[in-house]
Order: sequence, then structure tokens, then C-alpha cells
Amino acid sequence: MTETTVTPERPLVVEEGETRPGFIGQNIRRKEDKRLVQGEGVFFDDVKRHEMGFVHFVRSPYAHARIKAVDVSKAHEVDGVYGTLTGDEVAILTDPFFELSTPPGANIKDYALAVGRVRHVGDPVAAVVARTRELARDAAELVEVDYEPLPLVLDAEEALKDEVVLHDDAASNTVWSGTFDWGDFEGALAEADHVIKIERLHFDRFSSTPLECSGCLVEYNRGTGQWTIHGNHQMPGVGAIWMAPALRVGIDKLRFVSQDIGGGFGNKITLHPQFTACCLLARKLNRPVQWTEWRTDQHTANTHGNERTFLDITVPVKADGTMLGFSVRAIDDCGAFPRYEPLGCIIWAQVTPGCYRWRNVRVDFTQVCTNKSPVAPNRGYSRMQHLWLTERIIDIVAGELGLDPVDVRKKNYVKNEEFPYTTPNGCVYDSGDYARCLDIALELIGYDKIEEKRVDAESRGKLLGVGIGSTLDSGTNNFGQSMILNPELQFSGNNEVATVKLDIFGEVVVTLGTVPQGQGHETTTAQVVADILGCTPDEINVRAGHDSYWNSHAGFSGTYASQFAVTGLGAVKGAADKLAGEMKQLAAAVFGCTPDDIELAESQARIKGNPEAALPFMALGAILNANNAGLPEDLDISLNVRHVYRPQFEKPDLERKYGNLTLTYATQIHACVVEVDPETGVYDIVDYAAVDDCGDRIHPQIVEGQVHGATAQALGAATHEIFTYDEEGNLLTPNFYDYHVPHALDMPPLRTGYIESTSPFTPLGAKGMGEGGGAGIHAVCAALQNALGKRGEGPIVWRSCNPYHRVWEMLQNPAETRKFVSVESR
Amino acid sequence: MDVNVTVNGESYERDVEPRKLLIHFLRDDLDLTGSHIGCDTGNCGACSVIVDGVLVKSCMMLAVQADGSNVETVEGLAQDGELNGLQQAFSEHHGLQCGYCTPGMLMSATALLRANPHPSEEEIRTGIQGNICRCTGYVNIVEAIKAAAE
Amino acid sequence: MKVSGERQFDAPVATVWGVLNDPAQMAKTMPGVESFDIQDDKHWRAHVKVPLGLGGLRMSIDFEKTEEREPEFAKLHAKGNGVGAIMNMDTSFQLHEADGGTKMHWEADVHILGPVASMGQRVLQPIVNQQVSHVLGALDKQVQEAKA
Amino acid sequence: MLLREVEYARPASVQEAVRLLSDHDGARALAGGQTLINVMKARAASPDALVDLSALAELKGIDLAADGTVTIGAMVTYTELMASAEARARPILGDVCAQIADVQVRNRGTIGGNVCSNDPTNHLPPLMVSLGATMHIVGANGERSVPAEEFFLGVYMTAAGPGELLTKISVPPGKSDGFASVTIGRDGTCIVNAAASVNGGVRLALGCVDAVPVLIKAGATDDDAVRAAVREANLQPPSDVHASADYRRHLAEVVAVRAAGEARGKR
Repeated sequence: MTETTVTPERPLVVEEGETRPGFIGQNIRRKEDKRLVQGEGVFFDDVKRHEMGFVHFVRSPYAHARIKAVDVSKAHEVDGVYGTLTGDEVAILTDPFFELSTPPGANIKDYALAVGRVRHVGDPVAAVVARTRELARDAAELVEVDYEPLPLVLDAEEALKDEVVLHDDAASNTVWSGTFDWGDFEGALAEADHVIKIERLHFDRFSSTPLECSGCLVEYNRGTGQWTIHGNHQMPGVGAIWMAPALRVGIDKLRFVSQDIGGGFGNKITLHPQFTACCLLARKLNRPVQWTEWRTDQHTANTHGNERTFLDITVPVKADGTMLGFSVRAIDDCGAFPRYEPLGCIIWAQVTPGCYRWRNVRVDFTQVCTNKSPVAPNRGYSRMQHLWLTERIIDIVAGELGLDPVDVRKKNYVKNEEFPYTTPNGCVYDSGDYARCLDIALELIGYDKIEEKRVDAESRGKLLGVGIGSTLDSGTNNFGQSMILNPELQFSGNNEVATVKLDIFGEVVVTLGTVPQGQGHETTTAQVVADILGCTPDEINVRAGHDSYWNSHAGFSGTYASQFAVTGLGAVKGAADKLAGEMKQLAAAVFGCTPDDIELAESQARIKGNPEAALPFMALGAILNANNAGLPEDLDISLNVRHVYRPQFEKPDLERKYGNLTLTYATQIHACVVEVDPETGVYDIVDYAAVDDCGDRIHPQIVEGQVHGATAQALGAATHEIFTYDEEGNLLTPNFYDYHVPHALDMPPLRTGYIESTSPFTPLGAKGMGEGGGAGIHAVCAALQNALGKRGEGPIVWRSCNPYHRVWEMLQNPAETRKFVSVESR
Repeated sequence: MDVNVTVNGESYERDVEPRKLLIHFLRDDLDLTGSHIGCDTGNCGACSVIVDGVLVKSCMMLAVQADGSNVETVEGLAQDGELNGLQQAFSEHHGLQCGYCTPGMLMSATALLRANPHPSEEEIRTGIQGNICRCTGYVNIVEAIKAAAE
Repeated sequence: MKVSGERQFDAPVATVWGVLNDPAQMAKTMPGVESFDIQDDKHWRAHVKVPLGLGGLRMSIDFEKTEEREPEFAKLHAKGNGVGAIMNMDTSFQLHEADGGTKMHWEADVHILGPVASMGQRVLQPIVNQQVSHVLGALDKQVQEAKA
Repeated sequence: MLLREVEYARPASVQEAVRLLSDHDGARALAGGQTLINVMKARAASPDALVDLSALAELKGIDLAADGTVTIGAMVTYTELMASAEARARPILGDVCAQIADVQVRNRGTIGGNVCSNDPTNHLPPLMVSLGATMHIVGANGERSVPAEEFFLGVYMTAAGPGELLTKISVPPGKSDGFASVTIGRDGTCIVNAAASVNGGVRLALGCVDAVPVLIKAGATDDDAVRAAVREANLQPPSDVHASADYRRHLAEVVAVRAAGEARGKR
């Protein structure tokens, strides 16, 4: 049962019924729903072409092996096989995908298929194309690959020793490493009354596995050399930047088309290797080819979230509980290929201090390759791992010093009056009220009666624990942060595009550059345009999906990193404002008055105060498009406006690794109550609250839906979802049989609340908020910690994922984990 | 093998390999792409359809097993373009985001409400336990089914 | 995965050694063996369909004798290539006289890759045990026949 | 996700089914398909021919005899059993079926398929052993009956061998039964499970701890006696990503005590 309590500071949207003027802020019916509830959406696998071939990848069973030979002859003998592709051909026909990192990472060679060596189980070695899906798979079994197994390395700290090296060209497993040092950590240590040391924390490897796996149908036009890729790539702008140079063609030769996508969560950003292989096959066989990834392929070889180990954490604290800062050594395991990495080595710096006011932070960061599946920016990317670190520090320190976790947070949270708040490394938190959100969350789980609940739980033989998870969702990247990793990179700022036109019959048509996967872009776009043009969302036709041929996209186009409400709608607002201006100019020219005399309302352009003198949209569209004789010569309008939204960013100071890396910071504060059965380690989440503050809400229901979804994914990651490998490099949770994703009965009762702290930096006062920052993981870890041990004794929750067996093991020998923590009091 | 099947009231006859799963038959042979595939172990329920009145996962049935059966899929819920009560409720309560699990959810909810017109929240959650959704956390789906039941 | 054990045979060491080193007889002890071809006394290949209850797992296994000290010790490397699984196994056995017969101590280090390994880890141990007991049972029979 | 080529037949009679299964050693019976088809998707193991039992009316139906014995056809689905008045004579049957997987699987998955596939994590093998059920098998050379504790031979292997069919299961009368498990998420795959049946002493069957259910008989039914009996069994459970051997062994004691307690409570 969901109760939404509305307790905003400044009641902008007070009660469900009462709304602001206009459509923004209302829960209008989503435009996407009509087709989706009738099964009439178009997902990539629904697209068919005459005589298309089905692609099946031959994947490595070895985690690390040299490829001595690939023999496709038997596969070709199968009736119905159209052709094959091997790594040797790929090495000749394409160049390696460019690497973001500096050496040694820069020297890694990453191709569409494995060349010379396989580096993780599932690494694609060859591809077979056949008339039917089943034939392609049958023939793939006849491809004989002669592997020479090599020693493998699965642990990041082991990989650092470079005894087993994955990429000879790089001659090291280190992709990137660097130190970050802000404030005066040594000074803070000297000034501290207590210094808490935490030897080890580990953020486990998991992924928010979208229900639709990846895939594409690729057509090649031999005459023009043009590829059309019907696929579910969620960041085609960057995908094309990788693929075009590899295929040695201009970017415009790659047309990305998608309509409906079944969830992305960052897992559909690094699809360029498989898509490149399909492009080669479409050209080689001169026929459309279609690749559908199945669940087991998606788990073993598509993408995982970053796995990160934190070592030697040192936290200076004053007697009154003021936290002065922290130092940590972080080792990030990016699997066999960096691809989108090492961007994760800097993205966490968007939220360096988390929600807290400590000023002295030192991080020694290293990213390393291992013989596991490559990573990609899974929802919460890199910030989630870091926020989990800061929350674990707060709770462990509070536990050791006997401080109340609520008081410690309130004392150290950035205060409401300090916004916009500049962090130690130059990021600017735009607005927020963390303490207020925490109060609402605690109220929703009945925190004041927690001790009664603890007694009741104990009467049933259960250990009760309550935990808080405070996170930030930094949105709208300044890609200039990539230059901190590699000064030679030519990426900075951000952008997104939208085109709004008034058609000949007066229909408003909007074309976006984004790639929605369920965020309701068509709906929120229609709300914004309707309020600007003075018509209703039903009259706005927002083209579904993405098509690079619409020429309404730019380099950073796509849907990722919590930014649509800012960049996407920023572009829409910019285009709609200009169009409104042009419509007023046209009406003024027709009525012989000035544009300021014209207002847009009720789908008309009319003279203020004289509603009879009105031109319906249809008239405006017709005049310019088909009846423009007699219009003034200087009337330079097109009624077809393409607007590029660009947030104001500066290039960061590379020396000090200082600068504003993100435009907006949405808040999510979660609180949860668990009951642990000490006899088995089984635990239930009996109460849960999530409070969010993402600035002005364009469509409250959509915002809440994102909170529900991000919470469910976090709870899955906190309880059961983990990618575990055996010593051979086999993934032991390769599909939903052993990788348990929460279903309807697993979810606890979810209560939500919200406030709206308008963002001063964005066109609509809104903030991106889709990633949620993994608050559920932090809250569950804190609640388990609270349940399992009183002050100073009991185990330490040091891993992000805690299935029952880990809870039981922690209970059996608390010392095993307690030894990670030591307190030095002066 | 020869398969005669009625899907959403329309009858089809095709020659089908025994190894072809019903979900592939619906999507690839009959071009009814409303039902989806989300896993390869029979866990996710995106392929749920109703065969002879019984809710099943069509990825764990061979097409040849549906010979002579009556299959209902999401494409058959709306009557000449008019959404039914369940479809309306899903949209009204934001019970879908990406829409990939929605066809399976709608078929499970349809089967649930036919058998139990006024289910409790626990019964609703049990009814859709076989349908994984990664976007909504199930909150609004349960609200939508509750609303459709009234 | 490491598996080991001991087995007492009611036959002299030479007889047991004779069976263990004759690929033709050894092939008969393989579960679901369909055919085998012998390249030389150190290399032979068996085509088997391992009975796995729900269906057979076809695999071709290449055996290579890597070490031998007649009649007491031998070591073999086996590389199995099937669709559902790839198997790399090193196995060795020691024979010595004991209570009027022969005591064999055997060891096997089995590495399995592919879907059977990643999805079947709960059932892998019992399945390997089943196959081992099958082989040992068949070996008993072969030894008795050889003795007669 | 894409199966290998396979032959398919849907016989109209048990005799014809037995003939088809005996003629072809690569043939396997296809009941509900909720395990077999998934194994075929992974191509981990592939039958050459499938004999679909769905047309065999003789294998459907649940019968309640005067003495309270419940006889369940092998092709009865979990949903049918849960709804059956006859099966309510032994309520534990419906209670356990209600915990298996989800609605869709329960609508097609069959009692016979569950026991014949004998996945170590299945619910029904230990339940049938604790209830002391009798499994009725038909083969080329006629019918025979096997007690449940002798029916389960190995992983995916039962007394119903190649060329044979399980036709029905008869469950003796009784009321005081219990079932307890620890699962991955609610009603998920079992990490460990135990079934208990009390009349006089207790018949306890532990699942997930070996290839086949482990039957333990204990004279007394109190917690300590049950715990001691389980310890004596010296279980060597497999370990996997969800539980180490030690954790499973410990859980086995806990669920055994809980199952026995539940059974005791219903006397």
C-alpha cells in the first residue's frame, strides 16, 4: 500500500487535486501507454525484414585462453547457413575501438570479436548467420575453436600484481590510477579526537538487468554505404563515436533507429562491439542480419555494474561527532574490457562528500582488468558505490562511538541554508534539505515507536534493525571531467537537442534526440510544449523513440545519467520558446501589430484583450507553409525550430582535479526496518520509506515510479543479486534461475514522501532523478548492522550484498568482520 | 508438424518444427510481437499468455502442444481499439514504464481477476509473482489491478 | 573439483593393470559409451552420451596417458568436448597388493566449463559421484572377466 | 533458448506411450515441461524424442479411497491438486504445492513431473518420502509399485527408468504433517527443505542436502531428538552460490525441527 504524504517547504504542488496553472506538474495520462498496453509497442526484436539472417555468437567457455585456430568449415556445410565472421576478419576490416584512458589503459586493443585471445567466459569468438534462429545456433556448435587455456585472474587486488596480464599491448592490468587530495587531511588527522580505521569494505558485482536483453537488426545499403541499425542502444551519440572510426566510415553512415526499449539502466550503453559485428555481417552477406541476445548471454558477456573494493579507510572525528573527512584506497574491477571506463574513476567525484560537510578528503583510485564480464554504467554508476562508502563510514563510526545515527547525520548533513553548496572538489550542490527529508522518512516508518517494535520483534525471536540510506542523484554530467582522467580527451560540457515545428495543418510535431526506455519522454515533453504554446498535450505529437536521420541529436544524445528533465526538456523548452516567438511574429505580421501584443492561448495566436482577432494554429501553419505571399520580407521565420540545449560548464582545473562536474543534485533519503531470524540468517524488510527531492516535478507519478523502480533494484542488489564466479571463471548466476530478481511478493510495503527544492540552475527548476543512488543498499546494510550488534561488538556489515548465508556467517563469528575496524581515541 | 491454433479469435495453420517454442511461434511465425521474451529459464513471465483459459508461460510450451488450442494474448484484450478496464487502470495508475513486462502482467492480471474478481493485495501479488518487472517495483501495478477489480 | 577414493579388487595386480591399460576394456567402463577409436597405446578417443536423467549429454573425450610405472601407477589426461559442457580431467591411480587382491587408490581433478558448470553447480557433485560409481562398477566387471 | 531438433509424439494411451519410450532410448516423457524444456533450452542435455503425456486421461484425476488413501494421477497439475477436495484429506499436499514457483508454473507443472525430474531442490520428493507414499510405475513388462524412499535414485534419476512411466502416486491417510524450507526470496528455489510426518515416531525427509531425499526416522518428536537424529545422519550437502555445505547442514537441522514441530502441532 503506498501512501504519499505531501509536506513541501513551499507548497508548490500541495495536494493531489490542487495543481499549478498549466500541464506541468499534473499527472496527465502517459502518451506511451495506449500502444504499450495493447502489445503494439515496437521493440527491436519486433522489427523484421524479408530474407533476414539470424546471428548467433560463438562464445568462449574459457575465462582466459589463447585462440590458436577457428574453423568454420563445418558450420558452412549446414543447409541454411548464410555466412560467418571470425576475429581475424574483424582485425583486418576494422580498427580497435578508441580507449578513453591514458596508458597503460590506452593501449588495450578491443575489437568487435575476440582477436587472438579470449578474456572472459562468453567473450564472442565468431558469429554464424543462418535462415532461422535455431539453425544459427546449431551451426554455431559446429564451429571448432582451438583454445589454449591460460592462467586467469578474477580478484582485483590479485590482478594489480600483473602476474597474469590480460592485455599484452597494455602490458599491465591497470586501466587508470590517480590520487585525489582536497582540503587538508593531515591537518584533520592532527585535530581529531577520534580516528576510526576501517580496513576493508567491498561493493559487490551486480547489474540492474533490464527485462529486455540487447540486440539489433542491421541493414546495409550497398549503393550508399549506409548502415541502418534498429537496435536498443541507449546512447547512440557516443555509440556512433566508437563505431564509425572502427568501421572506417563517417558518423553519418550509421543511422540508429529505435522506438520502444525494454529498460536500459546503463546496460545498453556499450553495445558497440556486438553492433559492429552485425554491421560487418550485413555488409559481407549483403542481407539484413538480426541479433537477439538471450538472458544467459546478457549476464555472462554483456555488462555488469562496477565492483569496488575500499581499503584502509581512515576517518578523523571530533568529540562532538563532527566528521572532518576521510581517506580511502579504492580498487575498481572493470572486468575484461574498460569500454565506457575509466569514466567511473572520476564520476564518483561528483558526490565526493556525499550528503556531508566534511572538507578533507583523500582518495587513491585504481581501476584494473580481470577475467570477468566487462562493466558498464549500471544505474547509480560509480556514485552509488561511493555513496555506499560514505554511508557505511557514517554508520560504522556512529556505531563505534555510540552516537545516534540520526543525530550524526543531522549534525554533518549540508544545511538547507548553505545551498548552493560548493564541495571540497568544486562541485556545486544546487538545492536541497537533507534533514527535512530524513525527518519525513523517519516519520513514515514510525521511528518514534522503534523501541516498542524492537521489543515486539524480540518476543518473536527476531532481531530488529533500523537503517538510513541518504544519497544524491547527480544529474547532467559535465563531460569535461573526462579530461581529469586523460588531458588529451576532447570531451567537455553536455548537450541535447529537440526540434519543434508547426506543421502545415497546424499540428505541433516534436522530435527528440533522447532515447527513452520507459521514462515517459513523450508525455513530459508534451506538457512543457503545451504550456509554452498555449494548447493541450493531446495536440502535441511527439515522435516515439530515436532516429539519427531526424537530425535532431548531438554528440551526447541519449538517455542516461539522470538528465532528461534538464537536458532533454531544456532543449524542448528552448525550441518551443523560439517557436512561440515565431508564431507571435507571424500573427503580428498578419494583424499588423507587434509580437508583444499577441498571446498564445487555447491553441490560437490572438491579440491580447481582443480574443476575436485570433489565428488558430492551422491558419499559422498554412500561411507560412502554403500561402505566404505578401508576408514582410524581413520576417525570417520557419516555424520549424531545432534547439541545442547546453548547460553552462567550465573545463575543470586538471592539476587540482577541481571543478563543477554536474549541474543538479536530486536527494533521496530512505529508511528501512528489518527483522532478522538469528537461527537462519533469513531477514525480512518489514517497513520501508523513500523520500525524494528532485526540484520541480513535471509529472509526479513518473517521478514516483522512478523512485519505486530504483528502490526495488537497490533492494535486489542488497539481498540476493550478485554475480559470483567459480575458480574456473564460470559465472555461477548466469541467468534468472540463480540470479534472483525481486518479484511482487519479495517487495516490502513501500511508503513514499517528497519535497520540491527548485533547482536554480535549470530551465524548469527540475532535476534529473532516475538513478536513485542505490539508497536501498545503504539502508539495508545499515539496518542489518543495527540488528546484528550493539555498540562496539557484533559483526561489521562490510559488503553491499547480504544474502542469508552472509548474515548467518556474520552472526556465527562476529570477530571475523569486527577485526576490520579499530578506534584510536586521543 | 501441422499446427492448427486459434489466437485471439483468429485461426491459423502452420507447419512447425517440434522444437519451436510457442513464444517464438507467436512472435516469429504469426508476427504477434505483443508477447515478449525476458529470460531463458522460465522465470520472468514476459511471455505469459492464456491457453484454453489457463495462464501459462509460452516459453515453456512447444508450439505443437498448442495444436487445437485457443490462445489469448495481449493483442486480444482491447475491443476494436477500445482499451478494457484493466488496460485503462494500468495507464491511469502508471502501472507501466518501459512496457516490456506489461503484456505478461496484463495476461496474469486478466487470469487473476477472472478467477477472483476482488482479490486482496496479497492475492494480487501472488497472482503476478511469476512476472518480473524491473522498472516499477510493482507498486503501481498492484494499485492498477486493485482499481480494475473495483 | 577434486574426487578421490579407494577400491579393492579380488584379482592380482597384473590383471587389474592389464584392464586399466587396455583402451578397449577401459572404454567399456565409460557411462553411455557409443564408440571409441584408439590412435596408439597412449592416445584414444571415446564418444559417449552421458546419461543425465533428463536427456543425454553427447561428448567426445580424448584420453592421453601422460605417465606410467608398470604395474603400479598411471596418470591420464582427458579432454571432453560436448555442447553442454567442456571437461578437462587429470586422473591417476595407484595399485598395490593387499589382502590377497589389489587395492587401487585413485584421484581425479575435474574442471568443467559451459552451461552444465554454471547452472548445475548444485547437481555437479552428485552427478560426478554417479558417473564415478558407474565406472568403478563396470571396472569391477571387466576385472572379473579378465581374471576368468 | 533455442532447442535442438527433437521428435515429438502425443500418444493417446499409456501403452502406446510406454511403447514409444521403450523403442527409443533417447526418448523422454514430456509432462508439464516446466523443468525439461528449460534444460533443453540450455542444451545442457537434450532428449532425441519427446513423448507428450497430456492426452492420457488415465494419468489425470485425484481419488480419495474410503480408508483415506489419496491417489494422485501423475499428470495432475499443482493448481488442480490445490483445488481438489479429495486432496484436502491430506492438507500438506496442497499447502506445499502452493509454495512451488508461481501461478503460471503451477498451472502446467505436474506432480509426476516434479518427482520424476527429481531436482534436488524440488519440494515433492522429500514430501512423498516423509508421507510414505507409493509410486506406481508401468513399463513394457507390466506394472509395479515402489515405495517413495526407494523411488529416488540420483539426480534427475528415479526408479521409473527408460521405457517406463510413473502413472500415479498413492498417499496413505494422515493429518499430522509438516513442511519447512528456507528459500531464495519468497517461494523461491529452496536452499534447504524438510518434510515431517508424525504417527508415533517421526518420518523426516530432508531435501537439497543430497542427490536424493534423506530419510531420517526418529523415535521421539521433540526438538532435541529431531536435531540429534539429523546430526547422526552426518549430511554431506553440496555447496553453491546460495549456501555453503556448513550453512546447508545447519539449516537442515533448523527446518527439520520446524517441520517436525508443525507436524506435532497437528496431531
